[in-house]
Amino acid sequence: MIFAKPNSEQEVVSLLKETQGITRILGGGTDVLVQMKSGVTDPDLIVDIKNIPGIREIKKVNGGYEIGAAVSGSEFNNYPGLKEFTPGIAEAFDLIGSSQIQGRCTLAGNICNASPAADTTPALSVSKCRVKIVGPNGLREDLVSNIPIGPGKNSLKKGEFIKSIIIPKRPLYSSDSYIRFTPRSEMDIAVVSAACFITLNQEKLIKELNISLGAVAPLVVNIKGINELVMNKNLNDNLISQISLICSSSCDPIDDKRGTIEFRSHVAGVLAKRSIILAHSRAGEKIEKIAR
Amino acid sequence: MDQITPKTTKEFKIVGTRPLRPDGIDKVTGKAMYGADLYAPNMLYGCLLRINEPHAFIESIDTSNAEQLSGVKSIVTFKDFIKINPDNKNNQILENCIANEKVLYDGHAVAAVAAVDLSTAKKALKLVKIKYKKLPFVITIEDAMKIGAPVVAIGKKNENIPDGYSDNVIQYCSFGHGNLEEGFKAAHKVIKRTFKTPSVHQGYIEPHACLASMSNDGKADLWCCTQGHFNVRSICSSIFKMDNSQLKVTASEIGGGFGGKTTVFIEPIALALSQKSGHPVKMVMSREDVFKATGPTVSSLVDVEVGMKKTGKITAARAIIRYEGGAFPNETYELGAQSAFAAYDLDAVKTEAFNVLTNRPTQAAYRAPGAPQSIYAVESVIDELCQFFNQDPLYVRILNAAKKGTKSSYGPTFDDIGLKATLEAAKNHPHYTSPLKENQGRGISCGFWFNFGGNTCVSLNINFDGTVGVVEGNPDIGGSRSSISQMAAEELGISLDKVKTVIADTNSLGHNDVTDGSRVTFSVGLATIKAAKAAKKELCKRASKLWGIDEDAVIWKDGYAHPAGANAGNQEPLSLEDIAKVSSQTGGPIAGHYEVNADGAGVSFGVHLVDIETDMETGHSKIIRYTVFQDAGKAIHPSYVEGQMQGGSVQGIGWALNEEYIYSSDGKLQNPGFLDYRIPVASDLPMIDPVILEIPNPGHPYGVRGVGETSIVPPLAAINNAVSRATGIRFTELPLSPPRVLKAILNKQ
Amino acid sequence: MVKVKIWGSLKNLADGSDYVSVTGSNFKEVIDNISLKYPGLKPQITRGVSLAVDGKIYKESWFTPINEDSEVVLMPYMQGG
Amino acid sequence: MKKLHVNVSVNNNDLEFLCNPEDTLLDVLRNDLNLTGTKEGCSTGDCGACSVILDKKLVCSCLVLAAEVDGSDIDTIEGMAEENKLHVLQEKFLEHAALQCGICTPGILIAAKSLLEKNQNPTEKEVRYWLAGNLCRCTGYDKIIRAVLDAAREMRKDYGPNYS
Repeated sequence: MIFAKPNSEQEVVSLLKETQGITRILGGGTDVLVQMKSGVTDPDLIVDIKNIPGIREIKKVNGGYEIGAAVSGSEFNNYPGLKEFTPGIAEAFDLIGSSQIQGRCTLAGNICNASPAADTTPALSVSKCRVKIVGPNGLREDLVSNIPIGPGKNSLKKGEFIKSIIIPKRPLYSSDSYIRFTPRSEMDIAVVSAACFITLNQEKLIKELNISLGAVAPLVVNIKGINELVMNKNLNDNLISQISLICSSSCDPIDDKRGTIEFRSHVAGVLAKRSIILAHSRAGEKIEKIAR
Repeated sequence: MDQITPKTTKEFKIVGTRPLRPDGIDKVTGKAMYGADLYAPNMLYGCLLRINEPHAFIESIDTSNAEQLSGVKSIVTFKDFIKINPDNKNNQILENCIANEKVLYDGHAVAAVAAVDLSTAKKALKLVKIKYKKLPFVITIEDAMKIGAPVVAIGKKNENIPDGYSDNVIQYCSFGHGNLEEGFKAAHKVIKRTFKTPSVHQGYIEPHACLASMSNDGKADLWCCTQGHFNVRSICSSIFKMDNSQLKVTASEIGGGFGGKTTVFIEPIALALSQKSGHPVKMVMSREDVFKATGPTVSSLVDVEVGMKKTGKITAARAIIRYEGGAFPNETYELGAQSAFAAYDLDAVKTEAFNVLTNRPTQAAYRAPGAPQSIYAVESVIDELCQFFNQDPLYVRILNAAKKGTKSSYGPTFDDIGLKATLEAAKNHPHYTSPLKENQGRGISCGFWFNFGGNTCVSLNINFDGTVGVVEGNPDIGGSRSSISQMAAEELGISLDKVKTVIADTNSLGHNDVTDGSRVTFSVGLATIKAAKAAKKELCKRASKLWGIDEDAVIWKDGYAHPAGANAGNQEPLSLEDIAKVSSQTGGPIAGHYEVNADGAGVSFGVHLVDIETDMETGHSKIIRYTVFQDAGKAIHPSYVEGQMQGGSVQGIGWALNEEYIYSSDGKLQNPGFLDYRIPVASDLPMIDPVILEIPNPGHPYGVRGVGETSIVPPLAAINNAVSRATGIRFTELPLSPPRVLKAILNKQ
Repeated sequence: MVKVKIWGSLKNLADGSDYVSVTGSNFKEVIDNISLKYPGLKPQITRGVSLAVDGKIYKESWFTPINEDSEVVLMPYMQGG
Repeated sequence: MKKLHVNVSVNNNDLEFLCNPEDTLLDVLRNDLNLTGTKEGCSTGDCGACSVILDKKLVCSCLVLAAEVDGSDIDTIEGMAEENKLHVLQEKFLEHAALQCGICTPGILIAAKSLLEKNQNPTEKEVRYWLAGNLCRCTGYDKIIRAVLDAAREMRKDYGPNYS
């Protein structure tokens, strides 16, 4: 195995492109080192990207944020204003692993590892976040939800790597949330998770509602057809129940050591409900705050 | 047998206080050396090749390619060991370390390599070619017991197995007394349920590790983390047909054991690799190996039937217990059968127990082995009966509690025991009457454990400067150096800082049994007190010489020799230090010894109270409040007694809520890691409130009882009863994981 | 004679009773005499037994004195964790 | 295979070592730098026994490649006490009997230190969540949590509310 710690994006691209065999990017290393230890992967090349200028920075861009690929969970959550801007992504990021893991884990790693149970992918998906990808053909952008293409598989091509994650600007009365279910309160992998992004108008009527579910299918499930159902409506129990049912029935989970099909499908509906209520109250608070 | 009257609490000066533990600074600064912390010059790293099949016949092992790899120094398979009698228990232990003809469980080792570094050793393992034939396997108790089931090992069956079972059912026992039929007839309600508990692992944070060095003249040194280095010596010297004296085993500091480090898993392998290579060999297990090939406890399938009158009086009780402990025989089923109804005073009671072999890792003892599973079943049925009659569950337990004079369900008549006092303490505690909110339930369970004594040696040396060295032979797994030093200082009447307790290697002291059965503070304490008494006798003798009076005219009091009796004179009392300083001139060094196979550890009872809140939409249960009541005998260092009560409770909480060995349909373990095995983390828990009841044990001079094990017994049923009450659904299988609980909730709706 | 209570599953291996009666004044004599008088119990005694004498469990101490009026209970060999 | 040359500062000592590319920081601390106070419990980041502070961040040293740490500052348990003066956390762990077997203790002390450096007045809940990545199988955590809360109290008293 070769370990490299280049100083520029271009060097990373050429190393990745020129090395035969398995190449892995080292940002936080919290997935790749575990996989190496357990023999799941035996890379020929490890590229530590942390020396690349800007890769560990958070920038405010066009009313949104650009998060460098090597920004860790604790750096994200300690960045002033970011938690308030996107409580949903912040809580998803914060739920990954322990305090120790928080010092290392990255959004880019979580996305590229492509686990169906990844915490941040649903949260990034509902907010329509994008990634900036550098590769042999230069820079390109894609939606986060297009990166994982199956358990452990991503859509990056040979020579490509993620340099940053874009959290776009959001409308005035909008907010998000992320809730996951785990048997333990910490140090666990999501058995089911739900992320919600909601935008209200001044009368608290729903203008946009996105829901994504994690760990209930090989890929994140972005619930379709919800916006038609909720547009310009008040959120009420009946509506929530309907959405909850849609979510439960949109699941295509498996039985495994972490949960059953029945459990995951049912709890997906429960978490969807709870995440909507949470995001809705957060968006509502913004209206009240401005009204005051 | 001398009759001992325990001291009362008031008389103690050092016992019962909370001094800083003597090994504490080493343990908070990283200096303390655990199993993996020793390195030797010219040392090799050893590792084991494991086969991921539950049951397979080994056709051939070809190590030739691995031997060719540069840096590989020795390779060992079962054939490299001297043949010992297959019925010898130590042969079974060896066959568990490294497979003989068959792979008996997923992760069973078949070959070992020692090489100059770990990565070379691992590379070499990949070059070892194993040819094997897969065999049909059995994982569950139900499957393994059926006639026609694949047989794990032939010829293991005892003479008393009833007909109608497969050869995997190897042991059977029953206990009890009275007329069950009449008893059940007299009941107003009889409830019969079947309960299941999974295999769970001890979960110590330190993986097994050792460093072995054996020379070709047959002498060997072994450093390892173990609960009993004398036992390691017995096992290994038997396997290698060595004299005990030629194998010196030194116990490292030990990073948890809970019963799981009472046997060996890698030590004989490391010795063999060292013998063959001529180098010291270090072996450290990976966490995956720890889960796959060490521990766990037995899994269980238990039928319980209890009859009760509407007054709450139990009229009859029976249990049929089936324990599975993997591929080799064990005795845990007997302990389960004996402890099931130990908390109750019953006229008619019967327990039967079967021991079943399966293609799973061999069970190792786990804190009160066998008791949590059967008592979980019993305490759950009793709680259901209380609910049925709308009777207060503590009232019912007090009504039926075993007490002095009760003929126990396992035979003997109880002497002084503290169950009733423990139950009363729970009833009077504010926790018991505090209000509960919606979806919350309160659970109660009794627990019981025997506690043992066992072989124990202590040497207590009075140094020339008046300080004292206590030499004992049990690894300090949770603060025992402190309690032993406290008892020595108390008995000698000197200050604690004058005493240092060390743990001797196997050549420096006589045999000491394993640190098990909650025996250390009891037995080593007893031996320490007796050794101190012997030293005091000698100190008095020296004083008598100095004073020129009769030996009988000197007594020891509060750290001083005093002249006593009519003609003794008025000499100024002599301190221990005074006498020690001139001991060279009065006859030589002074020491006290005591060697005993101790009995009379005294049974112990606990009662746990727990409040749970269950999320009815997800099935998730959260512990809201937890209180532990235990008859601990005299608490030498109350903080460490509390620590045992708290730690055991949390292990029980893990067992009740999430921990389990999960097998796939192909017989392979699915969760051999901390992530998916899910032991409780700090944020899962509230404070665990310990209430110590100091009911002195008449069998110990200071009234000490075993403490460590009882606390893991009650949590299983306490939590089961709490979740059952919170949800209105009676549960009969652990763990109460969210999918299981939610399924029951949805079925009910 | 010392009356020794045996556990249930040993009953059929003795003479069908809950108790066996043997001579002996200590642990060793009692278990040796049980083996002699009740050969069916011998395999279990070889595997290991403990004795409870007047409520106190003796794991294996041979010279534990036993009186004729002692309550003696045969128990499986005790071990712990 | 060519070894990599790495310069680090460990407990304020400038050190250098050679390592293989796949060696972890934990491997090097224990096997090459003789700092065995950092323990290995799982090597997958699930137990926290190998916790160290890497450039002011709490990490599991089993999930850091040794080659990555060139130019970094690392604090391990061996550097926690100053000369012969124990850190308040170490004192409080002893006082509260917050350890039984002691194998998780170095990792927990390091993790607790890193918490108290950023939060001088944590609640019980905050301590419990911060330490969730450090498994302890002996104590049930009760006395550990009390020791950390007490140490925080003591440190606020000794160094004022804004110590770090």
